[in-house]
Amino acid sequence: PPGQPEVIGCRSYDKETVTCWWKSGSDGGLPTNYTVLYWTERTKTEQECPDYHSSGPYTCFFDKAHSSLWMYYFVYVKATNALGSNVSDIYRFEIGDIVQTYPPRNLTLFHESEKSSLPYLLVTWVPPKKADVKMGWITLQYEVRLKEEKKHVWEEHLVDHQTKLKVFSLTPGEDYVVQVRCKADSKHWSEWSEESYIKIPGGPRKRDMK
Amino acid sequence: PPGQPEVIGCRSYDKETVTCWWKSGSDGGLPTNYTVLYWTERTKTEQECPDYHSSGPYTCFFDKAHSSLWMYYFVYVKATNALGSNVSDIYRFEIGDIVQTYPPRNLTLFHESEKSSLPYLLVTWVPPKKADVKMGWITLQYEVRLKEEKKHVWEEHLVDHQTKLKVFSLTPGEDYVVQVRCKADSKHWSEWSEESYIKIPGGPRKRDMK
Amino acid sequence: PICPNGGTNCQVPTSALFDRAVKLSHYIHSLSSEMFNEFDERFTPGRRFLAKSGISCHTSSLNTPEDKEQARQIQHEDLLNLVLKVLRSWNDPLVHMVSEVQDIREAPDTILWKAVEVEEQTKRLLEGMERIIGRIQPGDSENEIYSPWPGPASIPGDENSRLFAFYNLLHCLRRDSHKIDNYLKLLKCRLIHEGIC
Repeated sequence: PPGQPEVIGCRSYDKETVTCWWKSGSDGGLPTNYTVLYWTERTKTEQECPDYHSSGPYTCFFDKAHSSLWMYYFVYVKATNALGSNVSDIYRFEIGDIVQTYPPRNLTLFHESEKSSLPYLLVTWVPPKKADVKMGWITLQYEVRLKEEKKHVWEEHLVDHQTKLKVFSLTPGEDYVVQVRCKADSKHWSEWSEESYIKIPGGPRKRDMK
Repeated sequence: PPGQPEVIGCRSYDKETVTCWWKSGSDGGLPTNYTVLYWTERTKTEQECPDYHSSGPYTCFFDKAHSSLWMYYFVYVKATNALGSNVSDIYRFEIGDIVQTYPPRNLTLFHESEKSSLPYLLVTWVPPKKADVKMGWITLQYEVRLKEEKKHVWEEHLVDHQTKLKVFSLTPGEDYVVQVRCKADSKHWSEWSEESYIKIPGGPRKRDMK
Repeated sequence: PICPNGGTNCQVPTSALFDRAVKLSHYIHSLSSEMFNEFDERFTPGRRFLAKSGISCHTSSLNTPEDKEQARQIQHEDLLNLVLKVLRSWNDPLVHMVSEVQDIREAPDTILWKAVEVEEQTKRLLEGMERIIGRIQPGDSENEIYSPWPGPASIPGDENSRLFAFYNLLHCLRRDSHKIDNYLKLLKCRLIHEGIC
């Protein structure tokens, strides 16, 4: 019979819909059919995955109509071929546990040295797409990291709910790379945003360089 | 006859009682008598203001016994003197729509630079008097604003239900002024609290100052 | 499967159920207020809607607490069931509201989008309330009576009476959604935070 398939994990980008990923076991070269099945805390009867396609191959997508805020989901994969069938372990989740948003967007850097007694780097960003922050549905916490391009150690800063940060005392004349990520309802960090770069003005003039 | 009096407005500080303010029209120098009258959506019959004094002159106070949510009140003032009488326009309200609490109290500031990779200002406060937050009858949203004393632009932070806020990226060496206000059930903001001041430690060492 | 609470009967924590219910009720009420204010600004001037026979809500027969003292004295089971009844009473009117607003020529687009959103979120909140009640007082509240909606009280063909009926519905939705939001916040404090929020 086919090797044991596996539900790799499930994730909600917006605390409203859910995507699960799965993978097949060894199929011994035989044509094998895979079915994703689930039940919930309330409807004990088993149902088939409502949408195998929207999230790409080897996925199952639960849209708003099929996902609930109020109960646990139990998901597993069944592999069947001419020699028999095999089932994965059951993956259990409730939507609150699997919220992991997309990264924040529009990361912009601005070096301010006129308007302030102390020059600083102003880092700003906007919440990730699909994270309905205005309704308070998802509360986000942000973390910014930056380092000099040529160095390896990141400087990381947790900034609660703010969508901007002033960083003081950066080395004039150096190139910096900056990223930001966010955590929804203190569960899972998003991926880091794209990198942004800036050169901090000032620093030793070329002639002085030994 | 007397000039037309006016109901200026009505406000509930606690979502339980109501105060209305009114003013007289011109009385032509004649002794004029003012009566505040009201009816409600339920009790169609007109009644006189239950308490002209508790909230001060030219007011009408509806205590808990005379206040009920989710019901329209219709209030007007009648001025009468020897030459005749005149009535104000009718002021209509539901208590839920006129909730505007007192400002938050005990605003305290603490600059924290040890505990976290990035120094921050910890702002804390307590809910306004008369607002029964404990029982959940009123839920408050807060807004903190701060600025460098010498500047004009405020930086604002919305805070949901907590009574503290960490503010990052303040300019070392600068003096800041901070205020907080609150809103019940997303209706009307209270006035701003009293100002609090703090000097952020650090800043350019005297030697570097040009 | 082993559940976070160790057993095999996985359940979303009641505190999380209440958190989500309160966020939903707050959102539904703020949308309902916005819809009412937008409609009030657009259609009421000059129409003296309120001078008419006055406001009447199909849920007024439900004996809901009208002030803090009454709310404090009511048992939480009764208050939970009241919230459920009020929510159920709004199933049909919300369906009507969404179709009706599309026929009101000058209704701003924002009212339509909000009506659809309120209908959807109210269904979700109703599902949540059934979970919460099922958790707190297991017993069948399926066939609880609620306040059936008599349908739009407007005279066919009379535009003004139709607008007044819609105004009345929006007003009642704003009022009832505020009640639901209030009661849920009270219940959350009482049941989850032992009365000290």
